[in-house]
Amino acid sequence: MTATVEFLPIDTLKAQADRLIGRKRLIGFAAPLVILAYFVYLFFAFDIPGLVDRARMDNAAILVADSYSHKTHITHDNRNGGLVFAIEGEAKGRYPADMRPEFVTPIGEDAVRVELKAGEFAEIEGSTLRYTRPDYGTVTVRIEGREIILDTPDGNVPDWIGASSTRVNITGEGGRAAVTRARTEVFRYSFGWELFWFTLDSPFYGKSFSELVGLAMSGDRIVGEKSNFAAMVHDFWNNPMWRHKDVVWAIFETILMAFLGTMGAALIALPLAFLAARNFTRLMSVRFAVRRVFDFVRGVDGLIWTIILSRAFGPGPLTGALAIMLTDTGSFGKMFSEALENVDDKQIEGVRSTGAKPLQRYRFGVIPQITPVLLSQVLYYLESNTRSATVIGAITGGGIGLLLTQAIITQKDWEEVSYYIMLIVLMVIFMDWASGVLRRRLIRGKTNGH
Amino acid sequence: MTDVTLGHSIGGQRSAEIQQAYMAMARTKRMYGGIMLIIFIALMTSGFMLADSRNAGGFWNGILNVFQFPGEVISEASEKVALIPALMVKFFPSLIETINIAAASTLVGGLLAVALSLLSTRGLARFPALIGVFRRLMDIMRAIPEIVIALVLIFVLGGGPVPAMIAIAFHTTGALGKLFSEVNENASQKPLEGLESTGASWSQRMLLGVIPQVAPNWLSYALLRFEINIRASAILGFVGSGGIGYDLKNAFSWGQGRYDEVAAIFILLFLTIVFFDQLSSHFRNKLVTGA
Amino acid sequence: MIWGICVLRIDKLTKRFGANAAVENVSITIEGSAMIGVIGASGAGKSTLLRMINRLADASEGAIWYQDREVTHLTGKAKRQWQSECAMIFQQFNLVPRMDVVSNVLHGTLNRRSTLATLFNLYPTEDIHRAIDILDRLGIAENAPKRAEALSGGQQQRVAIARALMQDPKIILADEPIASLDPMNAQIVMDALRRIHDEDGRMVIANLHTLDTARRYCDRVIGMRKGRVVFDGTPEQLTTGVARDIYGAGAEFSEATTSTDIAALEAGREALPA
Amino acid sequence: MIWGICVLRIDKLTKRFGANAAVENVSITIEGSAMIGVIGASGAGKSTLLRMINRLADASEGAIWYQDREVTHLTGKAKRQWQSECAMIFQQFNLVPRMDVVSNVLHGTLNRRSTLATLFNLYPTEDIHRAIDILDRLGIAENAPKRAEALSGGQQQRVAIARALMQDPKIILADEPIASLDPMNAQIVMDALRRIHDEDGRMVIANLHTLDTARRYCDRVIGMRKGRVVFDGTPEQLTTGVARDIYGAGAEFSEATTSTDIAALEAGREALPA
Amino acid sequence: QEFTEFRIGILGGENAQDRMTSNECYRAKAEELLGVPVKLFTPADYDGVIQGLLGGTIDMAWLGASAYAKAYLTDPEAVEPIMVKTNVDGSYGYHSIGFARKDSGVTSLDDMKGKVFAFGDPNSTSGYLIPSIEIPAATGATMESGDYFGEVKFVGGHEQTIVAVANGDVDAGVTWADGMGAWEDGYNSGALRKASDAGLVDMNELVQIWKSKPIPEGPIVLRTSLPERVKIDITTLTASLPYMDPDCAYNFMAGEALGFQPISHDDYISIIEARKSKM
Ligand SMILES: Nc1ncnc2c1ncn2[C@@H]1O[C@H](COP(=O)(O)OP(=O)(O)OP(=O)(O)O)[C@@H](O)[C@H]1O
Ligand SMILES: Nc1ncnc2c1ncn2[C@@H]1O[C@H](COP(=O)(O)OP(=O)(O)OP(=O)(O)O)[C@@H](O)[C@H]1O
Ligand SMILES: [Mg+2]
Ligand SMILES: [Mg+2]
Ligand SMILES: O=P([O-])([O-])[O-]
Repeated sequence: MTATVEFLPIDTLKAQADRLIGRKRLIGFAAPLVILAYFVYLFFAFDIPGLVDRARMDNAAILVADSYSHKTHITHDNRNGGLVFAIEGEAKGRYPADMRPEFVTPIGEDAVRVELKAGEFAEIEGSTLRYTRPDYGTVTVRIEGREIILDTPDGNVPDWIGASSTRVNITGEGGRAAVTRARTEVFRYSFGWELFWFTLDSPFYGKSFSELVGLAMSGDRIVGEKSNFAAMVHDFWNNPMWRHKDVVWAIFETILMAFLGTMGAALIALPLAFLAARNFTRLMSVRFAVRRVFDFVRGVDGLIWTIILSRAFGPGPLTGALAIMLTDTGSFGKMFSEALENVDDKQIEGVRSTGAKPLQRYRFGVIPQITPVLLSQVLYYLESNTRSATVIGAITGGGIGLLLTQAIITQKDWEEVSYYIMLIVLMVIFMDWASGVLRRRLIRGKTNGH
Repeated sequence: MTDVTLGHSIGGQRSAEIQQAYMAMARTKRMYGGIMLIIFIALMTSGFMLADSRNAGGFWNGILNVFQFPGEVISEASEKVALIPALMVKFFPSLIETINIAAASTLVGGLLAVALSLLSTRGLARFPALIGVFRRLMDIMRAIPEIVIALVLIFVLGGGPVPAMIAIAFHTTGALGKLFSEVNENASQKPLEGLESTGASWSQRMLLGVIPQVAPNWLSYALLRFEINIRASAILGFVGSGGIGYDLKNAFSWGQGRYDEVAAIFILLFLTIVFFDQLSSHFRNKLVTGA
Repeated sequence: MIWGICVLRIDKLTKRFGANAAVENVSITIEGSAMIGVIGASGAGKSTLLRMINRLADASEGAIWYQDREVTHLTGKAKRQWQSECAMIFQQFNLVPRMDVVSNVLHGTLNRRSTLATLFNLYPTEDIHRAIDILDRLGIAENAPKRAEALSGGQQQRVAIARALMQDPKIILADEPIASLDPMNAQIVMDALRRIHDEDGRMVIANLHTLDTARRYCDRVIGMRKGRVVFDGTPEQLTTGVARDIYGAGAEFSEATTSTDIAALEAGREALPA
Repeated sequence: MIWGICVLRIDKLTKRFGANAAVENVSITIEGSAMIGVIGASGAGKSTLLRMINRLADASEGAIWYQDREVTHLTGKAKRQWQSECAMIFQQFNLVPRMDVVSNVLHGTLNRRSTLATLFNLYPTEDIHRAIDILDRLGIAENAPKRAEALSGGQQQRVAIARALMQDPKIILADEPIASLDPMNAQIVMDALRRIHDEDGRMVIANLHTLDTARRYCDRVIGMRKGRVVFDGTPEQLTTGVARDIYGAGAEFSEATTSTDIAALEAGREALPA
Repeated sequence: QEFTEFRIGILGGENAQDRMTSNECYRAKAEELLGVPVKLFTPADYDGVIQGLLGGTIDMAWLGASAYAKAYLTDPEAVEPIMVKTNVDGSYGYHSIGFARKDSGVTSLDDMKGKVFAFGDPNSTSGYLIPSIEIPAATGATMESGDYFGEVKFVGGHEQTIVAVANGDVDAGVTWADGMGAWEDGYNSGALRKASDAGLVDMNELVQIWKSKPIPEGPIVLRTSLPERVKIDITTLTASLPYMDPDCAYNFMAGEALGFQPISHDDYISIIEARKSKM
């Protein structure tokens, strides 16, 4: 071998090496350049410059702020009179007549002062609103006849106030206020998910954790016949603001869709996969037909199947489960038939040589071989289908996906949105973990091919 | 191993013991097997019944009507079959947008996944103490369904392809990152050590020692993901992220009178998925067997 | 042994794969509980012959008779019945690696038991006991609950023999049963086969790669070359020259084809009690 | 050689893995361009010692000094700088198998190049030419464009040496460089190492499994046992008794521990020109 | 198919949970009256409800006129209209309102040339059907992207349209309102009023650029194949709801209204024709 060195002059070798490195250099430059060029194309195709203009960072701020805080509406009804305090302005978040938020202080008949943040405060007196910002002064909005009048210290309208003769909006740093002929309203943001545990009408509202534990322990009953603990659970479970019961049901429905869909698909795909495997079905035409069916049901996304199935089955988790089942029958069919094509013939032949019947041959020659592949695929899909079920639910099925998309579309309850997102993430992580545990247990632990 | 030579069987008594022990084991196993089977069947049937009762329509009534809707679509589409090619051309730009979303998100997600996977593989990590952090990060990225991110981003950025792209890329990062780090774990440490001994920096070691080893497997996973992302980007069109899914949803939604559009989009989408499926399985075979 | 009680008669048997004949015009008659060794170079057709007897492969021409049954034309139930009577042992053991040893042995009863029961792994207790007895006889009863894949090669082959015995077969076909084993395990396995033959009086036909094994364990040796029987006689008749013919080899024979060299064969023969 | 010009001083070096000390309290001073052989039974701590010198492993206690630099406490850039000065050759070559030979050799210059430059293969032409020259010197220049994995073991090890030379190191550490090679290739590789030592005047420290190699190629031999240095002297001082001590072996020594038996060692010593 | 369950489908407009809550009292009354379980379903869009009615999995829904037309055109036998909501003044109509951001400078359709225009749901009467017929008549050009408007797209529903316009994602869009009361309040009722009340938009920042002719209010429909008794019971219940339980009626009708009055298929023929023209 060393002999050839003498025949190939070293300069030739050097030139060769230069060319080699040069070629690699070219590829090294070309690949990132191609990617870069593609990104440049996308930059314009996706209209990124326009996007930057359109991006509403204030929306992002609202989203973030709302996800960890809540707002309380302090409303004066200008037509019928009367002051109302309600969390998120919702009827079910309304303070009973004898209760008021601690940042609201009565300053007279039909008049309150609302402490806002950043040193700002607002006063409502009848239909008149006075909004005070420490660095600016006090703005007064009052209703005169059919007109809404805005008075500012310097007579100009600053950019944080939107004013017309029929409506005035004030967006301060520590709160918001709006006046129309119908009502005068102040909005105050506070930290936390208010009413998450109990709504205002529950006797347990506003109690600290230790008080609640004490109540749960104590014998004297607050609510009728129920024990305190049962009453607490009941009030929490039926919380009309956060609707924990419905949310839990929705999560459960989502997992149910994933479970039924995945398992159903596996049960259907297994026998069909034999028809699609070269070594079990000699007939080319059958194989081809079955494979194309697999391709078809797999190629159409589960979501589209949901739409197609919604006519026959209507909205609900069953429709979602069937849609997942259809898609996954395709995926499983393809994967199982590939696993079947890779089985070791020796084992089958061993079983066959004893005079075993065909079904027994499959049971002992084939199934034990493909079980690990099968199980691990099925469990992997179970986890990933929890996510698909969320998406499918968003369109027709129901479940947590529907709650989430609706909450996002109405763009109102971002704290609920973040609650749902958290639950979804926890749900998927849980399914991921559970399927991992099962996979390890079933595949390594068991000695039998069940 | 003590191979008892033939003839030295352990004798009747031991044999009986073994029989006992085995029978006991077989019984437990049978019992466990039986219990698992019963649990599984119970879960399936009760799950089915529950889903059936919470659904608007029942399974047994519905199953008779499954072909009603597809039937309507197909009959209208076949009446207007002549229009379909033109419609396919009309929707082609949307298809390109969908494919672009998928390609861009696979690329971006893939590149991020490379970095995250290297940072979270034992033996390779730049900051071994942070492995757990990066892994959880990937778990969370994987766990959030695309649609969630897309919807939130649509709120901030407005509709269009970018929210979908970011949403899918985000999810892809988590999904591919996990797969990549599994691949990395099987990479041989030897070339790495060789490079380290020359005084190569971490990024050089990864670039020259790890990537050449794992690139084919990475690529194979990325191609698989690309396919999945095409579907995902079509789906995100349903919630207002543009692309072919948007057209499909509107046509589907309007219903009768536009089923020819449904058919055209369907054909386009299906052909695309089959095309990329074939293309990527071709490349994957080549990469894994060849190279 | 009474003549005509158990006769396996192979009659002008031929097996073609395309143009190539793997087994060609082979006729052999085996009576009683003989222990037969089949030798021949790789590709001589030994495996194909055994596989046709067990009906894992179909013959192209000719017939196999057992007693008054024509084996080659059996189908369905009758064919499976035949397979259960004529057990096969493979070079690679062909067990189900993920299942435990006893379950593997119990596969020998599949032909007799109802499909439904076996699908759920439900075997009668007496079968399980018998399986463990057989394992005990082969010295591997302790391994009964282990997975087959957890065993060494020699142990796995003995499980395969146990499965064969579980079939309670008239004939045991062994296709290079010791080719994957180290010398020590090989000896254990061949001893077991011989003992089964001697004690149970079952017919054993074993394909063997090494001449000295054939010579040492078999009553009769059949030599095959390119699909044809080129030798049929006692081990004593198997001279170096004959062996060279069978393997179609020249002087380089000893190293190339078998694991035992001719010198050892000669030496071994002399060592045998006459 | 001038005293003090290149001194590697290992001072009470200890490396513990949990409770177990792989290297314990080792002190060695090496001056000038010596060629040192380190011998010892498997697990004696040879590899760990070399890995600590190259800073692939961190010492638990003690220090390594090179000239006036304390090597054991270098980090980041300085550590990599040191690694580039002290090249390492591994038993399994540790090349990047899917890359071509020249690129593998060029990896010896990585310490001098930025990541970006390596990403785009921006090696200067003179480096490329020098790589070829080095390969040529080791007699494998014509393999330059091939993938490393396509080469034989001996060739791969020479590529590894070329990579080491490319670093232009002061010290070459070789961890059992010939343990994976057949005798012929082993000789080629050891010859190459010796030649590098002789011609370039680089310090070479080689872990060796076989006594006769150490004896034949090294100026000084260090024997390790259970992490401690138990012998340090010239090859001539390495008697059978000393070797038995190093390997902690009794009379069965010759077979068990090294590939060369003591008899051969004795024989070899006599054959050496005095 | 026996009658064991009564299923009500509810169209979008609020999030699924709120829809459930608003209609809970109606559900309970229906359950009491019919003696079978009554369930509420809240599919994500108009089509989900329509498909349910067509497939027989939903028995009752309050549809928009165009959605009813779709159900009718797909299967004339599927559903029959029974009632319609009447406004406080006794009329039963509303308007499709085109609107834009005030700061965009758009004040009429004329300013919209080459700009982005948004529809809501394809099955919405006010969010698509009527404007897609009346606007081309006003502009003299089709609604194809690039013909008069630079781009025309569907954003999914009334809420999304309002948000898209307010965010500036689109230059103008259409949604529904009763057309009574003040613009600054978002009119007396409609999607704009709801969004304004929820603090989603500041009506001062929006301007109206177009208003359709009156659109007939959508009908409450029942599946034709329901037992006659059920149809009568539900009709009676619905008609008497405002008298029996005004609070419940307020929730069910999503605001102030006079009540319900019977309506028949013939009242929707013009809408059906309109929809047919778009097919
Ligand atoms: N399934 C098959 N298809 C085609 N040819 C086959 C097949 N099985 C065997 N053959 C051919 O038939 C001939 C005999 O093969 P056989 O396996 O019987 O030989 P053998 O004597 O058992 O050899 P070995 O010692 O390698 O096992 C060989 O040429 C082989 O290539
Ligand atoms: N990473 C590690 N973790 C734990 N113990 C280790 C590690 N590396 C080496 N050891 C232990 O340190 C001791 C010395 O190992 P080392 O590899 O240095 O020995 P060696 O002399 O090179 O042996 P060999 O001839 O087998 O290469 C051994 O007992 C080994 O088990
Ligand atoms: Mg063979
Ligand atoms: Mg070592
Ligand atoms: O049909 P609409 O109620 O959306 O106008």
